[in-house]
Amino acid sequence: MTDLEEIQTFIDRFVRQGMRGALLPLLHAVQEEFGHVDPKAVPLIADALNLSRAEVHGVISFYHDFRTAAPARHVVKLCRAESCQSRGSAAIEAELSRHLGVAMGNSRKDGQVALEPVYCLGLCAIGPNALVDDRPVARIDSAAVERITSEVEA
Amino acid sequence: MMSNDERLAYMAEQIYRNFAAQGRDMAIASTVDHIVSFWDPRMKAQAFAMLDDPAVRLSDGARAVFEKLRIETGAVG
Amino acid sequence: MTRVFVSKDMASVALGADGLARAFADAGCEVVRTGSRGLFSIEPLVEVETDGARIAYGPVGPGDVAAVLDGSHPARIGAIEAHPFFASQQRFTFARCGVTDPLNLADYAANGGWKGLEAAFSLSPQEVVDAVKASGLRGRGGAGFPTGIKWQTVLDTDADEKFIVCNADEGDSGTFADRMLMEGDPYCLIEGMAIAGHAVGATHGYIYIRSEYPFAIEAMREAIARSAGKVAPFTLEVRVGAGAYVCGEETALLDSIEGRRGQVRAKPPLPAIEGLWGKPTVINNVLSLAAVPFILAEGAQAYADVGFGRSRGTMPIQIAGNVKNGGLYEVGFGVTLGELVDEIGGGTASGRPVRAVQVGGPLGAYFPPSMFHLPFDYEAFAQAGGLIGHAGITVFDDSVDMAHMARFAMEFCAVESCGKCTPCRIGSTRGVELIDRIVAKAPRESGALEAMPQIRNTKGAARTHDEEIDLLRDLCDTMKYGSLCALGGFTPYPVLSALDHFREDFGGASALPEAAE
Amino acid sequence: MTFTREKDFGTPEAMGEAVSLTIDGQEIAVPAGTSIMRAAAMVETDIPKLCATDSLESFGSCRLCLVEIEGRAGYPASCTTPVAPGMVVHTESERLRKLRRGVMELYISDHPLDCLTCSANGDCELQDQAGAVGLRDVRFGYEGENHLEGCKDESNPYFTFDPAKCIVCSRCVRACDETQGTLALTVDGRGFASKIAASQDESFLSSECVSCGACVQACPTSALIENTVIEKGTPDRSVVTTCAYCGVGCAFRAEMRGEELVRMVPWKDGKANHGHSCVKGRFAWGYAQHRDRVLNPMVRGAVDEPWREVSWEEAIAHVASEYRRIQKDYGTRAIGGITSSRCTNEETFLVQKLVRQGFGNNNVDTCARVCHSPTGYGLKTTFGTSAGTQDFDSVQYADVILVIGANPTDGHPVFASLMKRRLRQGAKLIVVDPRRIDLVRSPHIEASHHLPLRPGTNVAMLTAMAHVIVTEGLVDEAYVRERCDTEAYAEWAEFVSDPAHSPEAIEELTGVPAADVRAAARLYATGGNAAIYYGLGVTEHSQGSSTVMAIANLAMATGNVGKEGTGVNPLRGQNNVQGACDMGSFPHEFSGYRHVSDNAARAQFEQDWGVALDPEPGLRIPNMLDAATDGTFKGIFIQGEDILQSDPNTKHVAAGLAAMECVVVQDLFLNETANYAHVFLPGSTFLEKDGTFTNAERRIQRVRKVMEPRNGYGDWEVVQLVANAMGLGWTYTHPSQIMDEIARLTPTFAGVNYQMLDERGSLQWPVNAAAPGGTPMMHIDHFVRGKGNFVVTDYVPTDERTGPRFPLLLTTGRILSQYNVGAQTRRTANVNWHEEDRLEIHPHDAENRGIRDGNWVSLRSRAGETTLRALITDRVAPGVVYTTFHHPDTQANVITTDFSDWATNCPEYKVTAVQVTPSNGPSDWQQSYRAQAEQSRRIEPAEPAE
Repeated sequence: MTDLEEIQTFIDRFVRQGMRGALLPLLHAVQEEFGHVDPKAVPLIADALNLSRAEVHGVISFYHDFRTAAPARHVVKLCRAESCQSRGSAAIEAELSRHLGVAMGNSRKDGQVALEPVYCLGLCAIGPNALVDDRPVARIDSAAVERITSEVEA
Repeated sequence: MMSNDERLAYMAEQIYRNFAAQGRDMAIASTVDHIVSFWDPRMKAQAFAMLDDPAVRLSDGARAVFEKLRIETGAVG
Repeated sequence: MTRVFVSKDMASVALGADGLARAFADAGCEVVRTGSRGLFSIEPLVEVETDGARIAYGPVGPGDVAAVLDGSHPARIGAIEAHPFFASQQRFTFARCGVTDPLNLADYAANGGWKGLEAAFSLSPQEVVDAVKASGLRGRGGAGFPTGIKWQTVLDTDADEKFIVCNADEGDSGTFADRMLMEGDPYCLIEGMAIAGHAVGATHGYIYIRSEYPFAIEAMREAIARSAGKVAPFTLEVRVGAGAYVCGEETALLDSIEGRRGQVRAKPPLPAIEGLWGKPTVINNVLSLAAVPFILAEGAQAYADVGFGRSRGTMPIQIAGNVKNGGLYEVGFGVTLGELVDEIGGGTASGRPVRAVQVGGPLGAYFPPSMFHLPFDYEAFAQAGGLIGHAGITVFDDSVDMAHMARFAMEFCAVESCGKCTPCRIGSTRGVELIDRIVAKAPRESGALEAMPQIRNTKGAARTHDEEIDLLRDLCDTMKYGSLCALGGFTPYPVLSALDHFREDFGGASALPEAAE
Repeated sequence: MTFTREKDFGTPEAMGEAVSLTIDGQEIAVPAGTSIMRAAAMVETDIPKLCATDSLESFGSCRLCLVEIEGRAGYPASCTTPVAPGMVVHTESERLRKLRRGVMELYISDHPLDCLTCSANGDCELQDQAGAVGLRDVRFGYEGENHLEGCKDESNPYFTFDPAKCIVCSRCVRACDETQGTLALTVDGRGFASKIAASQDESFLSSECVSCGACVQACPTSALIENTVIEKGTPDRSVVTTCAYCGVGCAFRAEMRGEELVRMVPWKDGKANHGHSCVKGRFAWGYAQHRDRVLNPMVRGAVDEPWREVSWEEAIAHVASEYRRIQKDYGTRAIGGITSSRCTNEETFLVQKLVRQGFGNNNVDTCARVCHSPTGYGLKTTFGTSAGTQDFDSVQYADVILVIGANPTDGHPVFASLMKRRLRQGAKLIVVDPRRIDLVRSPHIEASHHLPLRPGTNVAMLTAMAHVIVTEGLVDEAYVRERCDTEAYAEWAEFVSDPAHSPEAIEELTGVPAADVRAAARLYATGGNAAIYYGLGVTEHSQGSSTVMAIANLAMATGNVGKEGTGVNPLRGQNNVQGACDMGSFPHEFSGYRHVSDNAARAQFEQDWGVALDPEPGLRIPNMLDAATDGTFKGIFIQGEDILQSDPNTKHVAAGLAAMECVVVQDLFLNETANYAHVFLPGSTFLEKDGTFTNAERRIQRVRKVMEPRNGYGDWEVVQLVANAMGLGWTYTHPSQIMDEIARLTPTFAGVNYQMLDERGSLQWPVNAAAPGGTPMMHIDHFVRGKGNFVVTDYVPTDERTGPRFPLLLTTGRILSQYNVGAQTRRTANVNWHEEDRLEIHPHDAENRGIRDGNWVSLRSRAGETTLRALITDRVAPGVVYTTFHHPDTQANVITTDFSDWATNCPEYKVTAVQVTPSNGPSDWQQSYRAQAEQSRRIEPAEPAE
């Protein structure tokens, strides 16, 4: 649970920019700074932007990017879209899931790694692709699965 | 809190003060008109009784108002 | 000191471009980072400046620095423009992409940059709109709506403030042109938006970029900061999506910028009349806006002369999926699907025969080779029961199971549905369940409920395989004609095209092993 | 009688000029902007719909209402497609039937199938539409993913949320946004997982929901449904009546099942509320059946004896004989009466007639004395009539809204929603109030200026604003020249221009920075149509009347009277406080605001009533209590008022009542005043009698009997019994006859009668030959008194001063869920929201007194002491504390002093010097009061022989 005062000062500084329709940029900034958007921060965000808590909660729950709980130490986002499927991403997904010991769309119990779906990274001619902690990795094959697994276990 | 006599005097003084911006004579006249419009006969009678009772302390505004009131309503007292 | 050029495009980096650049720097070269040329089979690519010309080598790795520098490396290509993949292109929008340093203002100006804006400033707003109309430019996002007419509506609607919104949500699988342009030539998009601002009287613009494009977000923010003086008083800001494909739909995108759930708005009112914060708003795709500088600089006619039928100008086509020469191929409309897949694309990367090609992203139809004669044109594809969309082509070899792809189309719709309208919210989930039953050759038994004596009216008997197929067609009919937007409305394209052209896969005989759910 | 549901046209009414089109071969013309759906409904073609309802903007999500339009591809939704000239629409075809069945098949594949035992059975749009589209089979089956496990939320006492019955049409979310303006609901998640959630997916009761019931009303299924419908079943008949709570005057359909009230649903054609409601009117009507209701008359010799239940005959005879005796012993003026602002116009008229015709004096007053009597005096003096100038709808044309001394979201919630809608369209807001009320800043609403002035300095602040307007040349000279008394204006302009009245000069006094005052004044003067709304925070001061006149001065100086979107609008507290004043409840005037000394007017009454009438003004309530302690006022008839709890200086009231020999109280429950009563006559609720209420915009609306009075008589019948026992020979058999008498005797009501009210739904007085259809807006081209009268309002500080013993200033107010003295709302589930009065205190003031949130504190003034629990908040400024008087056990009014408005004696509730200290238990007064109340409430049942 992040310290609420810290979040409050962060929100106040952000809102002072006077940005119009600031909710999504503020949620991105809060998640970037604190790792996720703590439900206890929702009343502070709602008050800062003069919205209702319901509105802020509705927005957070709509967009898949926003997390309401601390993320795993490493996040592997594997592309499940058609172009990567045509280059074998289904098999890679199964292999990676086995190696990492976590089913697609979940965080491992020990919080070390999360395997999340993403629908297209714009690397559609060099799939299967993934973002490993925001670093793009292309043409993933079994060797790449090994590399990624060792990298995220560190 | 205030006794009934004190309250009546206070009411008259308060009305007079709120008309004060019109100048003394106009304020007295306006206060008298106000009392005629809103005070019931017994309250007016009580005002006259207070005029005649030396023990009762009245501000000069209230006293002037009660005297003008007695003249205008032709009350015997 | 030798100057070399290495791309910093996200795809190039994913293929190791950073390592290559470091190696050349360690070898004492001056390394200029550029956008990607757009042919990924030859990346990582390096171009070495030798006596005034740029000689390309690729694909190469950090270990090949010496051989490249002394010119002996076998992967020598020579002048990249001569390479067959590039020679036959007509790069009006992507002319500078891969050539210039994306953030270098001088580089941009030296390569035709700002010519369009200066031309626009010399014209009245109406004249600029007329030029865009005359160019025949149509929405590159997928709807194909004439851009000039959209701008005219915004110009004609008076209001105290107006906005230019660039739809950079590019969520279709098989598309990356927007990403490449924003990373490779950001000033081109900025120039296009400034021209639009001048044309309709808008002083502020937003670029809504999907969160899955970190490189493009960074490039656009930096480019906006550096070019502020050039486009003042027009101002720009980037807004980042948050993982919602539906925000590629223009009204959901507006709701998202306004800080709301990305739910689709009913029309009317058209965004051109009541868009962002209720003000008249131009919403155009990256490629539509990026095509404008060329139109103003070279003249509308130069743009309109190229094309096919009512589709004028060039389309930056993205060849993707299981294809040998995947990349960005900007050419005038009219090129056929077969030329794109077999000749330019070089067939499959796996070497196996091409069995199907999806055109227009996850909501586009699948085309068998028998339809490769189709010319790349909005009307032609519409008549063939498909759509061009954002011009992404995804190639599949004969290992593909089209029933699985039909199921994926419904699954994708269910994952990305905004949940507002019934045909899409409930229909997509029922579609996945239904295709699973069809593929498993397990039509629905008589439900426990229907068997109860209290239920008198509903058909109690088990359903047949054909009845389930008919139900899938009915569901597609309800989604196609009932849905509020193209997400639910177009999901039937891949489903029905798979069902119509690859009926055999729905026999359930050779279903692909299911991905780990 | 079949239960007719109001027709739902699907989309709101549009205002454009006529557009003609063809629907299913029928040619029709409708205003431009009308949806195809509404156009079709206007010619009895009801296109299937589920997400559309005419109280909300079209949404286009269910996709049932698809139609075919010649020349246009696809199947557009008729709710979101406006009509166009020459359009040819087909609402029925095989294609459309197939598509609609397809949509319905999807809905029912994820919906419970227990229609026959569902609480919405027979009143569910999903059920209706499934029938309309002819659904016979759900080929997807019922085993797929669904929402059937969601558990019910029964946290709100009044309605239940069952997510399994939800079709995610978002009508509830949109109602909470567009109709109420609280935005407490949202859709949680997206796609198939979408579900309705309150605030952060929590229980309705703990969420931001204010329980107004708009979502329950908008919900097409039983996902959101009233608990009373779940218990009793759907209603079988409905009667349109008017709410008996605040001065907004919401019209409701009382939906009955035989004699039993099932639910109150706001009436779409209600001119004041347009189909909206708040928690009180919508749900808090259970008090009518509460066990505390006293149903039999009771008498006792002395107040320390227990009550004795008696027959009506014995009680009435006792009252008549006592009053005659007192008048014989102590004189004609020794008795008087108090009318109720909660009873009907007809009842208040009869009580003042009983006093004037029966008692032969003018000793009659009403609770308006303690709330808006300064409005009557101030507006009559400046404009010439004692009522607000606009109708509520006028706020929709306001560009600037100035709220002073009022908290509309708590006091007048349904009007506050209308005001919020206008503010969200871009109107600017100025709030002048010591507290940061919700309107200052709440979701989507933000005041451009909040002037948190010290309590009691209203006149100084308004005069300073006038100073800015006059000295900076912002006066509407042409308007003043043409419409106002230019001589009075000149005198006033010169007065306010004096530097002593500048914002800078009063900055220290009011505690508000001069720059803010100047900015607010400029915005008011130059911001376009500017409307002022004010409440008890203006009137309940020693200069209440001066403040009202200062407000009128501002409006006249800037030409903001007599056109839409402007005006001076008192937000009157109770449902019929306006009516009570109109009916002549004040001791100095007859109905229609004509002074008792006006010979012509008096002659009219004397001729009609056949008796000579007293030309001298009578006693006001405070004067009655003084006279009682003097021994010259011995008898009183109090209908539907609880002066012991609601009037200031409780000890003074108690002393006055104790000195009387025959206190008669007529009310629903044994209220606090009844502790000092000798006769208790049981009253009836607004559900049990016919009559009319007049709301704060002068709108007279019908109250209709929906059930027989549990106490046997409507209140007007009881007054007639008393009158006839005193020999007055009244012969009314129905309240409409009383209204005919009122119309006969009151020029501004000349054209009012029940038949007109039934035809038009409501009438805003004056209703006479000059304005047969009523007067929505007054003073259009000239003021009622002829020329607008500017009155110099000099700031005279109140004598209630803070000092070392009493360093803080107490101000009072009300809260949404409770009403006035809480007699009704305390006897409903509303106690869930506010079960005790709390003292709001600023963190600094609490800190240096060692007080933490929730602690018991002692609140003392020179008038008395009480204890209640603290609520620490920065809503109030340092040095200011705040509380409500809804609960008798806090006895908040033992604190308020006997200072009052100089012109009307409206008590100075809003300024009392107090001290707050931690306390350990109830004050002595509270203890002695409770003992007395317990002892006085004992009742001995009627003798068995009865």
